[in-house]
Formats: sequence, structure tokens, C-alpha cells
Amino acid sequence: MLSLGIEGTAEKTGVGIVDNNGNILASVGEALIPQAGGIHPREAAEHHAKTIPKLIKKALNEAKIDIHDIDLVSFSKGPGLGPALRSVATAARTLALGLKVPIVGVNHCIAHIEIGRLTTSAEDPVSLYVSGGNTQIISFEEGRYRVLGETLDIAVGNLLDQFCREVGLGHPGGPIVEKLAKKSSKYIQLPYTVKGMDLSFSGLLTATIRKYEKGASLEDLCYSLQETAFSMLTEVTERALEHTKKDEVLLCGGVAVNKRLQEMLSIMCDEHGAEFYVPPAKYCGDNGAMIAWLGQLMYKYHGGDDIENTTVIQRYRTDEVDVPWMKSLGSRLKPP
Amino acid sequence: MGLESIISDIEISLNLEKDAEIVYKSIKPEVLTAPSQRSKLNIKRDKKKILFKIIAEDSHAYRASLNSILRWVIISLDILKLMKRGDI
Amino acid sequence: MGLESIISDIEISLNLEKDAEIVYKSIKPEVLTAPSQRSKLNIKRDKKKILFKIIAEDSHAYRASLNSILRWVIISLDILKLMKRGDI
Ligand SMILES: Nc1ncnc2c1ncn2[C@@H]1O[C@H](COP(=O)(O)O)[C@@H](O)[C@H]1O
Ligand SMILES: [Mg+2]
Repeated sequence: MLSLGIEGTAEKTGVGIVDNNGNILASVGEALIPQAGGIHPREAAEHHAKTIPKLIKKALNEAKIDIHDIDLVSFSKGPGLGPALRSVATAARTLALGLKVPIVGVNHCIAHIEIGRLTTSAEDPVSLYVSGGNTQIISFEEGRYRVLGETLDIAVGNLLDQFCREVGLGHPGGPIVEKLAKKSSKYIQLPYTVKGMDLSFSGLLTATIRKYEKGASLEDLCYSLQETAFSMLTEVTERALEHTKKDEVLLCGGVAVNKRLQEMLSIMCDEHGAEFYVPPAKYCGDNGAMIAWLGQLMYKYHGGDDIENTTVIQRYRTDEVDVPWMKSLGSRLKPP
Repeated sequence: MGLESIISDIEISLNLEKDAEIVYKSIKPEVLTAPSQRSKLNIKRDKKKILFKIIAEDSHAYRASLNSILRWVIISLDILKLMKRGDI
Repeated sequence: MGLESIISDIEISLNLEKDAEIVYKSIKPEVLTAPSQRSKLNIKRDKKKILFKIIAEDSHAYRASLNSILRWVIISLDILKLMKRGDI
């Protein structure tokens, strides 16, 4: 059974094809490069409208299959930008109705976790999901993924993107910050804001920009920005690990490709006797394969959606969805 | 401004009735749920015609609603085209 | 493409009938002479309403015609606004 997944919650369009055994036959994508002011919802909507048909063809070619071989259509129902989501939902409905196959709208955040579990050995991890639009610390408990902590304002990827935009560097900001950070080891004091397992990045952004305007070097600021933001993320993930008594950490989302963040989390996991996992780079950021795969899981356990119930959910909460395929491995305390 | 309202009825005719049904069903959930503070939308289908009504308070609201509707129609038609050609 | 035509009737209501008459007379020459290979335009007035009809072969032609009409209406209304405020 083949699932075609369409991703389009933000500026990146993705199409993936995955079978019901979790074999990824195709995953193709194309990102909109935003203008100076960031991602405009209607621009993203237009980008998806123009790009989805092209990517569907590309994915089918990559998978070496015909469109009529598709048995299931899945799409990112939310969370995300309203106009962007609507383009994707319309395309998915047309495809499912035209092919006369079931349709499933899936939760974008859960898709990141499930593609992470599919492409690593993680089974029941504490997941740190870090992207341009979301920052969440997630753990499976009693039938659902629970959000133990999250950003109280902007996502960590957005922190990096906005900083680079403000100082005249490119987009996305993450790789630029990572590259410049390697050229420094001089820490400049910046605001560190953790409240329990929640975090705040907006003060950190403002302070970093202010220091730039006062003449601090970009290399030192990128190093300091990473060290501060990533220490915050590592601290809350450590707390979640202790709180849940799980022994795995999964890092996912676009920011997960960052080697320094991977290093910090890996060290923290070693200290706790926990396993650390991160998906291959192509499955970290937004992609169609994760939507296709979660579609397979949702269809197997919940069945398809009625067309009338495929309306998008801009603020789709991670903990709204029953995930019956997940089984907690329990609180396994290590022997002394 | 001197403008009180813009009301428009848009009739989009497709070549095939079954295509019109698919496009109509694909777009209807968006038309009925799209957030619109200064405009109202409605959608109907009559054989191979899809009928939209936009009631807007100003030209910006009208244009935004119309652009959304056209975007949805076009993407739906583009997806239908993929399935017909059999060129993949 | 699967699209045969787009036909729309647009009713723009102004606050004042005399404004509608001015806008109608200002726009009518453009509407009747606008080059349009893939669309036809018509304009009428009924009291304070200006009524447009667009018949287009495709979405691009439709959007182009609509954008022209809205642009003309808006500029005409902006000029009227100048005269009402007495700030020139
Ligand atoms: N090497 C990197 N380091 C940090 N962030 C990154 C890196 N590469 C990409 N990102 C960020 O990942 C986000 C996109 O991920 P996503 O929203 O999951 O597609 C953007 O905010 C990027 O700035
Ligand atoms: Mg994402």
C-alpha cells in the first residue's frame, strides 16, 4: 500500500511516497526563499500552489511508479500558516477524490517524531522537536504525545532566521549561524530564559541584535547565540528525561542538523546513560516522507477521513491526537 | 471611502461534470472555513459549473477572497491534469 | 486545461448615486475599449450601483480584467475623495 504525502505548513513544499512497511520510495522538496520581511502566508500559499504538481510528478518519477499506483493521500493538516495549509489541503482532496483513494490529514509535529523513529532505532524517546515554526519537548504518555515543555514565544529556528535577517545575512539563518559560530570561542553574556521546561527566545534575539548594533563581532555573537539557545534546549531536555525516566532522546526538526546542538545533547545523554538519536539530514527538516508515513500509521489505526473533516487546523496541538501505535516501554530504571 | 460593498457572482465552467464535482468538493471546506472579517463567501455546484458568491466590504477584502478562490480552483485543476495525462 | 470559462457579475455599491454616476462615466470608456483577447467586459449603472460583467476564457485573463476594473474604480474613488475633503 503506497501513501503519497504532501507537506506545506510553512515555506517549504514537500512530497513523499512511503509504503506501509515504512520504505521511503521518494522524498522531494522545494523551499520558497522569503523576501526581507520573512515568510508571508500568501506567498507561501502561492508557492505551494505552483510547486505541488511539479513535486508530485518528481516524486512519482523518483519512486518509479504511476500516479494510479497511489493507495492513500496524506497531507499536513497543521499546525502552520493558514493560507499555506489551505493550498495543500485543496491539492490533497483533489488527488484523493480523483484517484478514488482514502485521504488522511496528519499533525505536522507528530510527523517529525514518527519519521525520526522510523529512520533511527529510537522507540520511546523524549523528543526535542526544533524547527523554524515549533520548539517542543515531547514524550509519549498514556496514548498521546504530551508536550512537556515548549517555547513561550518564537521557535529556536525562527530565532536564528530572524537574527540573520536583522544583521543582513541570508535565509535560512541556522546554517549561517553554525558556520560563523565555529570561528569563535569567545562567549558574550546573553539572556538565558528557562521556566521549568518552557523556554523564551525573544529576549535573547533582542539582546543579540543590540550587541551587534554596539559593535560585537558576528562570529562571537553566533557562537554565543548558539551556546545560549542550545544550552537552554539541552537543560529542558535533561529535565524531561529525568521527569519521564525514559532512556532515549530523539532530536528532530530542521534545527536538528546542527552539529553543536547534537554534540551538547549527546554529552547530556551520555551523562544519563541514555541513547541519543537524530534522523538523516534529509528527514530532519520539513519533508513529504514524514507526512506520507504518518498517513500510513493514521490510516491503519484510525482509517481515512471524510472529505468534510479535512479542514485545516492552524494551531493543531500535538497532544490532540491519539497515537495507538505507540506503546510505552515503561520506566526502566538502570541497575546500579 | 465612497465604496459601500462589492458583491460578485462568479461562475466557473469546467469541461466535464465529474471534474466540477471533484473541484467543488475539494474547495468547499476551504470556502466555508476561510477566515474573513470583511467578506463572506459561498459556493454551489450546478452540473459542470461551480458558482461562487463573494460579499465584501472593500476592494482589499474582495481581492483577497477572490485570489484565494482562484488559487484553489487552479491548484485543483492542475492536480486533475496530473491524473489525466498518464505521462508519469 | 479543464476550465471552459469564467463568467462573473460584479456589483459595486457606492454611498452616493452621484458618485456612482461619475465613477461609471469615468470608467466606461476604458471598459469598452480595454484590449482583451481572452475576455469580454461590460459595464452598467443602476442608481448607486455599478455593475460589471467579465466573461473570460481562463483564470489569467479573468484576473487581469478584474484587476484593471478594481484599479480604475479605486483611482476614481480616490480622486472623488480628494474633492470631498476640500484639501486641495
Ligand atoms: N545547520 C543548522 N543549524 C541550526 N538551524 C538550522 C540549520 N539548518 C537549518 N536550520 C533551521 O531549521 C529551520 C527549518 O526547519 P523546519 O522548519 O523543520 O523545516 C530554519 O529555521 C533553519 O534556520
Ligand atoms: Mg517542521
